[in-house]
Formats: sequence, C-alpha cells, structure tokens
Amino acid sequence: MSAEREASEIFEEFKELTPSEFFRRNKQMLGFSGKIRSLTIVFHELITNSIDAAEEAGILPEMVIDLKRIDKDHYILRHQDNGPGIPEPFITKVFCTMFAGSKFRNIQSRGQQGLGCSGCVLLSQMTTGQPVKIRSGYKEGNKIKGVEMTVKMDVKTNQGLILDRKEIELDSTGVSMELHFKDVSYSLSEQGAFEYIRRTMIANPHAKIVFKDPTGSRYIFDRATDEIPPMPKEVLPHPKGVTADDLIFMAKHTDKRRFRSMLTSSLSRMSNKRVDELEEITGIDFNKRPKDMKWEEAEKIVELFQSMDFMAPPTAGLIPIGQEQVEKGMIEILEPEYVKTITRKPKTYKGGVSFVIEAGLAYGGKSGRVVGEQKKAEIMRFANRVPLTFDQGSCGITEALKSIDWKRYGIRDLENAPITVFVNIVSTHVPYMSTGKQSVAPEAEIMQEVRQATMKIARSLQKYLNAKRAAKEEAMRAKVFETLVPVVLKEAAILAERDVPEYIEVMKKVTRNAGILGGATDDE
Amino acid sequence: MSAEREASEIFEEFKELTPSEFFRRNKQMLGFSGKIRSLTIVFHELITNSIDAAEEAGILPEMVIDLKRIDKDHYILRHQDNGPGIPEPFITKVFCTMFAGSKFRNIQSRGQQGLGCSGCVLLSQMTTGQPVKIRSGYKEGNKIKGVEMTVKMDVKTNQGLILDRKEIELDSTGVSMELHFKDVSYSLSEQGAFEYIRRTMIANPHAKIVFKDPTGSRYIFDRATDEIPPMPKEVLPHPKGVTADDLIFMAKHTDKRRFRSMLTSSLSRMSNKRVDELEEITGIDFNKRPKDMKWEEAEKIVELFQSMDFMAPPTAGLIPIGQEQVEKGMIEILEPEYVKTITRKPKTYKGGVSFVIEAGLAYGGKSGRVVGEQKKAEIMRFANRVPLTFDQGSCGITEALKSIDWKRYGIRDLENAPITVFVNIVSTHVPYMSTGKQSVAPEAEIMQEVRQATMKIARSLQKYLNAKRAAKEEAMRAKVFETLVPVVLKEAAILAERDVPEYIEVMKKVTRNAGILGGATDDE
Amino acid sequence: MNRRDFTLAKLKGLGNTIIDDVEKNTVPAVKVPSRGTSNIVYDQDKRYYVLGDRYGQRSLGNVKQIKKVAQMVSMANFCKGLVETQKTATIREMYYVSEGWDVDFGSQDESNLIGEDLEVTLGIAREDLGLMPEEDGASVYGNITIKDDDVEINAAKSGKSGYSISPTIDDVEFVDHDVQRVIAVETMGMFHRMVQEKAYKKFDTLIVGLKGQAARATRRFLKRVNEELHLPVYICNDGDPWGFHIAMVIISGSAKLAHVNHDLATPDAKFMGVTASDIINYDLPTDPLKDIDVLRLKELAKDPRYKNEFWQNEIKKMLKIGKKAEQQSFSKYGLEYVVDTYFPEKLDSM
Amino acid sequence: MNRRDFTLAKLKGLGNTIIDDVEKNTVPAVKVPSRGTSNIVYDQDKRYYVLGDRYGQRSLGNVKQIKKVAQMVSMANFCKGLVETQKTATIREMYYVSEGWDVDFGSQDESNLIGEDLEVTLGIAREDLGLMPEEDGASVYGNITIKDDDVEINAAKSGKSGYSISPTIDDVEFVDHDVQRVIAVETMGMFHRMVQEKAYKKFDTLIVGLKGQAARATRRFLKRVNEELHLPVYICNDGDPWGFHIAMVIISGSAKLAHVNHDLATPDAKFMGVTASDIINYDLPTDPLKDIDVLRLKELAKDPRYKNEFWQNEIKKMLKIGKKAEQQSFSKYGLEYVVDTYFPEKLDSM
Repeated sequence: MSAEREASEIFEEFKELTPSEFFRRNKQMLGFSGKIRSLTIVFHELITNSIDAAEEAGILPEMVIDLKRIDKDHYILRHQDNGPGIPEPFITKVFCTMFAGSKFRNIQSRGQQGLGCSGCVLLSQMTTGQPVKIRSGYKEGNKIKGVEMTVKMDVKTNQGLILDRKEIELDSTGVSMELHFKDVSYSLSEQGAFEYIRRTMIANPHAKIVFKDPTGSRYIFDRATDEIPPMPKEVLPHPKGVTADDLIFMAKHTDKRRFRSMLTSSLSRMSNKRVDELEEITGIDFNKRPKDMKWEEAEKIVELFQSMDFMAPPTAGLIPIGQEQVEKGMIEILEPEYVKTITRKPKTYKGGVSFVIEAGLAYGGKSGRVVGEQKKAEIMRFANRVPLTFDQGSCGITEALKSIDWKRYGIRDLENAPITVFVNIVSTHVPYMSTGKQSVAPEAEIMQEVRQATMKIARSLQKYLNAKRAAKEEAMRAKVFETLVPVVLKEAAILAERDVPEYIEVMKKVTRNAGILGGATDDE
Repeated sequence: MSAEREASEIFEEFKELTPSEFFRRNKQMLGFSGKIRSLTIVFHELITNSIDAAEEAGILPEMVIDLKRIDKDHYILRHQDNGPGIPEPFITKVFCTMFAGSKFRNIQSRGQQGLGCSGCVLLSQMTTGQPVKIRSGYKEGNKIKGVEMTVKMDVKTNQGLILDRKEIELDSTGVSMELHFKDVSYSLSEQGAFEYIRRTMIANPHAKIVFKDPTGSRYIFDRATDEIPPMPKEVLPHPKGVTADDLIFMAKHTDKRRFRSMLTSSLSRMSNKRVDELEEITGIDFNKRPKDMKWEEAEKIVELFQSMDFMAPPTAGLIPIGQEQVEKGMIEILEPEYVKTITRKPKTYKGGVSFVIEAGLAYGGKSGRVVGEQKKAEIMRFANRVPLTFDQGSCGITEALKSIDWKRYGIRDLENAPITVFVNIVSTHVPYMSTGKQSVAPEAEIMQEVRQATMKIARSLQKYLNAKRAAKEEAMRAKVFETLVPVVLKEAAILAERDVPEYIEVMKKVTRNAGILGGATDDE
Repeated sequence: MNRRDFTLAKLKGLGNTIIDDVEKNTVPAVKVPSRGTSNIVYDQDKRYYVLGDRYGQRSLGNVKQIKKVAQMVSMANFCKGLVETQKTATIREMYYVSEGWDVDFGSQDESNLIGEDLEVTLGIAREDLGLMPEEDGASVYGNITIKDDDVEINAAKSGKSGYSISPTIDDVEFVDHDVQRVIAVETMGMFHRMVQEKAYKKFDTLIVGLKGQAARATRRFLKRVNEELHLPVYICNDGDPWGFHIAMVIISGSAKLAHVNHDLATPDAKFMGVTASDIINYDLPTDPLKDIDVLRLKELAKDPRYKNEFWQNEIKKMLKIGKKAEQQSFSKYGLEYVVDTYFPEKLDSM
Repeated sequence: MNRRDFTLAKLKGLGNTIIDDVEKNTVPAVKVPSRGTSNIVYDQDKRYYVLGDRYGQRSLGNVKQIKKVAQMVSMANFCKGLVETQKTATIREMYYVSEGWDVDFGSQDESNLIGEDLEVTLGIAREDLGLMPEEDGASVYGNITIKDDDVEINAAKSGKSGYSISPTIDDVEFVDHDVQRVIAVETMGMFHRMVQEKAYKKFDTLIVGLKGQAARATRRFLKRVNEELHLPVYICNDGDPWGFHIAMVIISGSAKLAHVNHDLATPDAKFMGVTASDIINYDLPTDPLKDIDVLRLKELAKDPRYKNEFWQNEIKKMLKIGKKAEQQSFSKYGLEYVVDTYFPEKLDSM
C-alpha cells in the first residue's frame, strides 16, 4: 500500500491547458478519426468557410482546389477562394486560435464552431510538422492589400507564430492556403472528398469549384445560377426557444439598464404589451437592473412563455436555397430525366426554433448511385446547404424518408430505383445528434416536414411515371383489340357452326374504348 | 443581391470564446446528450474523480451518494468522498475552469480530460441556474483545514465566482458537493446510473459506496478487499509509440540543453548506446539544442524507431485490478455459481503502447441480466476500471467477444446463457473510438488479447460445466445399461429360440463402462 | 338428351350468344358466374356448397376481358373436338396444345383459371368437357363388378391394391355387387391392413383407399355408389383437422368447386374416423396439436358444414386435449385391433 | 431354401450371435454394414451401386449403441412374427406397435433408421421382412396376366387406370403375356394418353405409369419383367434432371438403397425420355432451367452412373441451351403426336 499523500502535494501537478493543447490530445473531437473522414472534414471546413465568406461579402463564390498526392496517405492541399480576404491582423487568429471566429451569432450559417480553419492547421501540423502558407488579398478603401505569410500554431498559447511575412501585389481579393497532411486518404466513396464537392455543388448552385484530383484530372463544377442567396439576417431568439439559463446569460451581458428593455431588445416578438402581461402575472419588478434577475424569476418567465401566444418567429433569419435553385443544382449535376423540387414554408420545432425543409427528387440520368452494374437510390442530406456525409443510419432525415410508403408513389423498391433524394434543412439551430454534426436529431416536427415535403414531390414523380406508362399502354391496348376481336369471332363462329358475321361496327365501338380501361364489370 | 462588403467590416464581428462558453454552446461534446446518459456521465465524472483522488493519497476510497428527486427530471445530487480534499486555492479551478486538472500526464488513470467536475457544474448551472455547494477538508501539516464554499462558473472568463465562503471544522479529509440538475433522468437500465455504480464496484473491489436512490432506498456496496491498488507510476513514452509531432513537442518544452539528453530523459528504453546508433545512421547532430530540431529530422528518427529493437515498454505504469481482486469483485456483486478470472501479461499495440487485458466469467447466481423472465448474457466492459456504458455495439471488446466460437466452450447460445463477461483494458492510452470514450477501437492486438484471455477462462468454465454434466450423465448411463441389457438378451433369446443365458459377468463388464463413452466403433 | 349431347349444345350456345350480339351490332359480352367467396353459399337443403347468382360480364370492349373471352372460346372449341371424338386430355396437355392457338396462355395457372371459368359459364363439369385431372382416383377393393367400355372388372380380383378409379369414372357402369356398405380410409397403409385382415368379408364392404384428399373421380365414384347402389358410405380418417376435412369435402363438397358440387358431394356419407373422444376412450398414442392444427380447427368450428353438435363438440374437445392421433395408432394394441375391435364398435354406434 | 425360410434363418442368426457372445462371457456386439457415403460404391460390372465392406460395431458396452441394439432385436422379433404369419405391416404401424415394446422409438425417423439398419445387417430387403412402404406402386396397362394368391388378373382388363402394383409384388406370379416390351412413363397424364391412343396395340407393349419417382415395388416389377420375361424396358420421362434421374434410379439403383439394389436395379432398361437433342430437334415448348436444375445437372455430370458419352453430351447440351421440356409438351403438335410420331421415331433409333 502506498503511503498517504497530502492534497497539497498532489495539486503540485495541477495545470491548465489551452484549447489547442486540449484538442491536440483529443483530435477525434474535431471529427478527425479515420483517414477518409479526416480529409473530407478538411474539405468541409475550408469549402464552407470560403462560401460563407464570399456570400457575406456579396461575391459569387468560386474556388480552385488542388490535391496532390506526395506519397501514400501524404497529400498537399491548395485551396484558393475569391472571397473578401482576411485582414492581416486576423490571419493568425483565424488559422491558429481555436474558439475564435465570426460565426457565433444567432444566424443560419454553414459552419459555426470556430474550430474549422484552426482545426485543419492543427491536423496538418500534428501529422507533418509543416507550417501553413497563406495569401490574403483584401480591400482597404479602394486598394487591394496583399500579404503572404507562413504561420505555425503554438499550442501552448493557442496563438499563431509568424515564420515569414511579405507584402505582395494582388489583382483580386480572396484567400489561398497550402496545407500538408499525412494519415489522410482521398477516396471516391460516398464518404470521400470528391462526393463531398459534388453534393456541395447541388446545394450551392451559385458556387463554382475547379478541382484537380490526385490523378491530375481537372473537374470544373460550373455554377448553375448567378444569383447570390440573400444574407440571412441575425434574428433575435424567440421566447418559446429560450431557457432560463439563456435569459440569465442575456441579463448578465446586456447593455440595457432595465430588465424590461433588455427583454424587448433581446427577444423577438416581445412587445411592451407582452412585457406588461408578464409583469402582472409574475409580480416581478421589471424595472430592476438585469443583473439582479434571479434564476427562479427567469424560470417563472420561461414557463410563462410556454403558455403564452406569440407570433411565429421571424423567418428573415432563414434563407433556403429555393425551389428553383435546388432544381438548377440537381439538373446541372445529375442531368436527370425528371426532377421535382420543393421549398416548404417555415415551421418550428421544440416550440420556437424555426426551420425550413427543402426536398428534391431526381429520376433517371445520373441520378442514384451505381453499385456494381446496378443503379441504387441515394439519399443526399444537407443542413444549411452543407452535405451531411457520415452517420446516415442514425439521421432523422434518413429515418423520415425510410418511413415513407414509396409503393404508394409507384416506386416499388426505393433501394433499387435510379433516384436521388435531396433534403436540406435550414435553421439557425439545426438539432445535430452528435459532436460531428453529421446527423439530425429525429425531432417529430422535422421528421413530419421531411415526410410531407418528400411525399408532395413524390406525387409529382408518380404522375410523371404514370403518364409515361399510360402512353405506352394506350398504344398497346388498341393493338390488343385489333388482334383479338377477329380471333374471338372466328372461334365463336366455329363453335356455333355459323359464318363469321360482318363486324366493322362492333370493332369501331370496341376500339373507341382503347383509351379507357372500364366497360363491363368483372368481379375478379 | 446584397451589396459587396469589405473584409474589415465582416471582421468587426470576430470574437474569441473561452472553453466554458464554447461548451455551453456544445454540451453534447461533453457527453451530455439524452436525459439518462447525462446523469450517468455526471455519476461517472464524480465517482472516478473521488476514487482517483483517494488512491493518489493512499486512502481506501469511500463515497456517500444521495440522489433526491425534486420533480420530474429535476434532481439534487449530494456526493461525498473521503479523499485528500482540495486545497482552497484550487477549489474554483477544479469546479469552474475547463481544461484544468491534474491528470494530463502519461499515466494510467480513470478520467483524463480535465472536463469532469467543471463539466458537471456547467450542466447544473445551465439547467437550474444553481451554484454548487462545496466542502473540502484537507491536511495542512498535521491539521485538517475545512472550508465550505458556494461557487458559480463565469463562462465568459472560464473562472469561478465565489458567492459565499466560510471555514468549518472537519474530522476528516474529503470533498463533498451538492449539485442541482434538470433535464436528467434516473434509470435502472443498463445505461443508467445504478448499473454504473454496480459495475464500478466490480472493477474496484477496494472501494465502498453507500447510495441512496430517489425512492429513498439505501444500497451499501461494501468493499471486497482492503488492498489499495498501488499507484501507477508515470512512465516515459516508448520510442515505438511516439510521432514526429510528439518529438517536436517534447523538444519545444524540454528543459534539457541538448537533443541527446532530451531523448534519453524523455523516452523510456532510450540508452546512450541507442542514441549513438541513431546519430550514426541519421547523421543528425544530436548535440544541438532541442529547439533546433527540424520536422524532417524528427520524422527520420521516428521512422528509424520503427525498425530498431527496443525492450518492451516498462509496465510500472500499468496497474491492473488483478486476477484475485476481479474475482472478489465479481463474487461480491454477482454471487455466482462459478467464477473464473484472469489478468494477462502486458502486451503492446501500434508498436509501442502497452496494455493489459483482464477478463472474468461468472456463471449462475446473479450473473447475466434478467430480460422479461429470461436470463440473458451481459457484457461488462471497462477501461482502466471505468465502466464503458454506451456504444457497446461499435466497441472492439464486444466485437472480439462476439467473434469467439462459444459453442466450442460448451455454451451453445451465449445470448441466452446466465453469464456475465467482464473485460477490463488497462493502458495509459486506451484507444477510444469517439469523443464520449465509451468504446475501444478494434486494434488487432487488443482484440486478440481479449479473445485469448476470454477463451482461456472459457475453457475453465467449460470444464466446470462438463464436470457438472458428466456427473449427471454417468448416473444416467449406468441406469441405461441396467435397463437395456436384459431387454436385448430377452429379445435375442426369443429371436434365437433359446433360453436367456446367465449374464452377470457381461453385465459387470458393461457397467464398468458407464463412466466412459467409448468402446466399439460406430461410424455414424 | 344424354350428357354428351347436352354438353355439345351448351358449347354451341356459347358461340351463338357472341355471334348473335355481333349481328345485333352490340359489343358481345359473356356472363361468367362469380367464383368469389361472397358468391359461394352453403345450401342447407342440399347440404353442400352451391354458387350464388352473382356473375361478371366479360366484354369484348375491355382490354383485359377480351383476352379471357378469346381464351375461353378457343378452349371451348378444343373441348368440342374432344367431346366429338370421345377423347380426353389433361389440362397440362391442353396448355401445350394452346401454343398453336391464335391466343395463348401465359402460364398453366392462367389456363386452369379459364378452364374453371368455362365450367361455371356452361354449368358443365370439366370431365364432361373431356378435360381430365392428372391425378388418379382412389383404390377400390371388394366384391363389385363394373363395366368400362366392354371390359368387366371385379374389384376383388384386381390384385392386392384393388381397382384404380380412373378420371373417366362417369363412363363406367355398375354391373353387380355383393356388399352392404363402403368404407373409405385415408391412407393406403390402412387400405392394405383392411385387405389383409379381410375386412371386406367381415363387414361386407367395399374398401376405398383415398390417398389423402379425395380426387374428383373418387368423390364422383362415392356419390354414384351411394345414390345408384344405395350403399351407405363411411369415411374413416385420421383424428386431426385435415382428416376431418377430407371427410367433410366428400360429404358436403368443397367451396372452391361449388359449381360442380351437385355432381361430387355425397351428403349422406358418414364420418367414421378418429375423433377426440376416440383418442380419450382408446388411450391412443398422440402428437401434440401444432399451431397450424389449432388454427385450422378454429376455422372449421366456424364453417357452416361443421355447424352440428357432433362436430362442435369434437372440435372443442380436440382443442381442449391439444392432441391428435392417426388411424394407424390403433396398432399400439396390435395390427388386427383396428379391424377386430375398433371398426365393429364404431359401426355399431352409427 | 425359399425366400421366407432364408429370411427366418437370418433373423434367428442375429439372435444367436448375441446369445453366443454372452455364453462366451464377451460383451455382445452386432456388425452393421456402414451406409455412409464413403461405403457406397458404384459397381462397374453389376452397373449399380453396392455397399462396400466397411461396417460399424454396435456394442452392448456403449450407452448409445446398446439402445440401438435393443431396438433392432425387438424389431427383428416383430418381423419374425410377420414372416411367420405371412402378414405385412407398414413402418408407420410398426412405429405404433413399438409403443408396447420394452424399448421404444423417439420418432418415426428413428424407427425408419433402425429398419434400414436391420435390412443391411441381415442383407434382406424390408419387403421380405414384412415391412411395407405406405406408397403404392405404378399402374400397369396391357396384355399381361398375373396371379396374386389365387386370383388371376389381366392388366388390359382392369379398367382405364390398369393394374396397380402392390407392395407385395414379390408374391405375384407371371402367368402369361403377349407383349414385346415395356414402356414406363413419368406421369399418369401420359399413361392415359397412351391408353387412349392405343399405344399398347401399336407397340405391343405394357404401359407403366410411374407417378414420379418409382416406388420400390415398381422397380421390383420392372426388374422382374425384364429378367423373368426377357422384355426390354424403356423409360420415358420429362426432359429435365429430375426426369433423367427417375430413369437412372430404375436402371442403376439409388445410392441410398445400395444394400438392396441387387433386387431393384434393372441395368438393361433404356432411357427413352425427352433429351436436350429432342428439345432442339422437335422445337418443343420449354421452361428455362432454374438454378436448382442447373445445380442438379452438374451433380449428375459427376455421378458415375452418367459417365457414358450419351449422358455427358445430353447434360452438356441441356446446360448450354438452358432449357427443359415436359413429355406432354409434344401436345403442341396435337394430342396424338407423341404416340403417332415421337415414340415410333424414338423406338426406331434405339
């Protein structure tokens, strides 16, 4: 038995880690587990950052991506965009400081963890020891400033170290970077980087990506539309969506002097009239300083929110891709025989979080995925236009789609149909199931919307398939009558031992029926 | 289309988050997803902390846990231990600062993320707004100092706020705390808190827990042994287990002046002779300052490590529970009809990470789990004595156990046998599959060890079951002969139309065979 | 009018309705009595299933129906040929012959269905149309002389396996007999047992080996000996729902063949097989009822053919004891027991 | 010594070996020839399967084996009773009778296995032991007169379905006949076609309706007419692996019954069924080969009984065209075609 030790002795070893140090020890928490997945996550982080940045600046996004294989599992990735660029003072923060970013608002956005770029740099540095080379071109007044930097991450301080810096001349804004990776792997599978780009293009038809793959092949994914989607507005939280903790947090960080004004300015749909009602029912003094708000009071208010009627949350914060744009994206990439898309009206889940479901069905052409020599159906899931590549099995979207009785829509076996099903959920708060943000929780309202949206367009697909079938059948039916009427009459005449009578009139009557199925009853 | 915006304008919204702020937005990353799971994770964090602390101080761990239900999904948890206590200056850090802790060394320990206590406080505060009440008693010289504090977490600064503090008189060292939780749920299921305690007791037979559940029932889980397991020693990393990034990291943070001395002092099994060899082959100047080490050089060295022979890593860092102690734990909790346990010799995976597998099989008694009216087999997985409760399906341990051909060990249908299978993996670096640290990656060497260990004890179980069966059968066989010999002879005599001859001798010879199966050949 | 002329007239009539319609410039349609379950009715007076009066129209103006009409008249002509030349064919042969017609069948099943359609449409049994089933009928042993064409056959002098009822049993004439009754048994094992134990002498009976579910020819034979020779018919089957129902189909006809039950059912035949009461009284070796047996028994309990007290009791009793027994299980008491003891006791009690 | 006395002597012998062993104070054991696949050998001279010389010992000193010995001697005594009284029983009946023995059977399967053990141990066919199968044999039509007990039967005067071969065919005596050959067909449909088309006259033949896989009694009958009456036997089956094998089992015996093939196989019988070549030459309606057909054909190709050029070619050809055809498919050319055209051509070519 070891001798007893005092607490003070034990606590000599006590230390604090920076976020970078922490994630260096726990890289799987950033999604970096498995070689294929790791590379796909890198593509995801860089592409979503580029598109977000271009859109925020009102620019049509365009990327040039070049992935070179140096050795087995060893790659160099060059990623260049045409966004607004990063001002020099922020470059090391964006690339080397974890938990830093511009996406922490109550806003619909593609990424939102503040781990993206810096996570990729961490992975690069951990696996290859290489610094990252960055070029940023950004406007200052009317001029474009250009800077080139070589930067390392100092995990002990969670800060960037500039190894090299020079100013350069650039014609346009944008960021380009060069990263080295080991222990990653490029794959054409459903989980791989190529498929990630392809799906991104479907959900972002206004973007353009030129991709050079490790074999040297160049793929140009052209944009299907020139419309930049409008920027989602930052939207105040809806009363039905806040918790007591949220209220206390707001109260602590507001610049308002009074609780009353804090409420009206921090929550949407919160009129003075509503505040008066609240004050009367709760008996709380709403003129006190926000910081004096007690937890019990916050809880009481939140409870009351649940029973009060509010207008649905404002939907200015939600910018779906749009029915027409999804269609364009699917046509551009899938070249289908038939496509139908839909963008539904905003709904809410958990009482106050609004979301929009968009769905698309493509049939024929390059729809579906080729397995062996067969076409199988494929499901493409997106959240705020970002492809969800992993954890398909546990995703509420998949579950909702599987629960549809596809036979009712003329699709006997979804699995084996040449169909691509597209679903995008748009929300400021997508309820992800797990850390990796790769699957959507099966919230009842979301599942219901996914079903409704998909069934609606499935009905259109069914009509198309039926019409196609019907045209074929009508021609066939006319032929049946022309062939069989003489047969019946010949046989009947032999049976009756009479001559075959004139039957032009009867034949006319009969062929008039070719277009319709009905006629006499038949009880089988 | 929105107007173009400049980069500088966009970066006005740029901010940095503290770890607390970050996890407040991403609590699922701490394992807090789902009501049952959230509470089990809290139990896990607090219990492992208490046991670790007591062991480090050389004290037999003992806890009193009291879970009170206030309302649906609303609980108060009181957790008290007999550890060395926390010195006052560290109290707020332990409970309110994320990424702070004493477990960041290369040492086998139960928890190791530095998220434990502070994570629980974050959850408590987020769901109930309540501060945490803490009492700590700790030795200073020969006196016991006692302090009681009420503390809140300030997520904006990742620091604790002391609301109240007073000194108190205490008889003994230890920490007790009181936490409020909402949105959690107590359950008796395999994933619930009760089962978590039960399994903890099996793997920690030297600990004692008194648990009062929400119905008011008191469970006393007594210790099965008075031996405190020896403290694992901090062990230097083995050359075969380090990456280039690790070397660079060491080089950066060492206090040695030369790379040579850094190597011998930071790695195990790294003699001067080995360093000379390295120097000669690589041609690198090993007398230079560690900080001048280049990545390519580190890579070269690591590559060379892979092809050099080293002694296996020292195993002083690995302290298994021990075959005898596992047995005691299983007997105490399961009261089985038969139990067999094993602790294997250390092995390594990935070339240099050492680990030990311990396995146990309990049959009959309270072994297995009752489903409906049937007994089903249950698998209890542990990593460094900590129960792994979730993600059983994807765990390498489960996979290894399922791959065993149990029929060969006389267990026709493992699923439906009254059996508990215990597996503990002991290692400084357990290769967890995911963030939640609930499943072990299917490393080939680990799977192999789990199989070997389990098959070895399964063979013993088989012998036991066979012996039991054999005793039954022998009695039955003797009876068969006594019944059938006269029948055969009577019928044969009728057939031959002769008298039944005297057959005492033959009967003697035959019944002597009752104990064995063999005899004449029979080719069916 | 004899059966043959009647059949030919019916066939001709089918052709006439179609040609008549055309001459009236209306789209021809053929009335086909419905064989759906809702049109199969148990006739309490006749004590067997008959078809109701619902029917469907097969019109030349409907793309699905015209094909069936074409098949039906082609088949009618084929049958007309058979009847005229006094030949027969199996439905399998007809299926192959139809390859040469202007309209063919997609499968044997399809041609079988049209065959049944033709039967109900004309109200004439398939055998009268010259269409024979593949299956042979039962074996008959005992002192009866029949005439088939110009050959006289005595079923006691046709070998140990007796006289085989052929599909063309309706062409056979009963010349002479010297028996009091007919006992039909389910298996050939029991048939041979009875021949060996000379049951035909002991009970002055014909022995009929059904070989499981009775073929149409067998049912026709049993009906004819019952009605023409006034011989009581006893059916001795295994004590399980399947044995019960083999007997019941002989007695009250099957639902599926409602349109020809007037030619097949023998309402006066009696069940003399193993009952649940026998299982208890004779302490027979049994097998437990399987799920499917229980299901079947419950179905039978609801069937109108089983609506009398005897059957309701026996079904209830069998469900209660949860056991079934084969006829051969009487061998427990020796091979002769069934003939020496069981049958006499059963016959006495009837 | 006649068959009956021979059988009784063998039965007695089994009892004697056991009693002798006991008197010598050794633990008795019974030698049971092995029926495992490795002990079933194709005899190139005899042209059928025979048992090899491997055997197992059933000792009273082994707990599993003693039970089998007890069952075997009990069964032997039961059979001795049957032979002595000249009765027969089905194995199903024996199973029920065994309820009264000191050692019983867990299931019908178990008693069947012990029955086969007894056959091979004594080297005597089950029919000689009085144990009859449930199944009846084939139907025979044509001018042959046989005597069963004291009854004479003419198979051309036994009705349209002819004479049924009973399981006790060995007791039958051939009295007279007026035929040149025997043609056996697979289905009763074809049997009736041949009767109707008077094939017995056209070809001076007996017609045998096999009803699928030939029963033991049928095979015994065919062997006897072939050997005792020197009639050539032709077997005319469907053109598929199952039809081929029905014929082959008649010709060369089955592996499973290797111990009695000397009584059952007719090595000089000829296959005259539908071949792959016929399918092509006659342009017959076909069905595609199913997976299981293909598998079966490949098995047959490896079977020693199919090792001659004719079979290898036909199997290869059938696999190549991927099609099979039924005998009745000749009806495509009219009902009479098979008798008027196909059979004469086939017979000519043999």
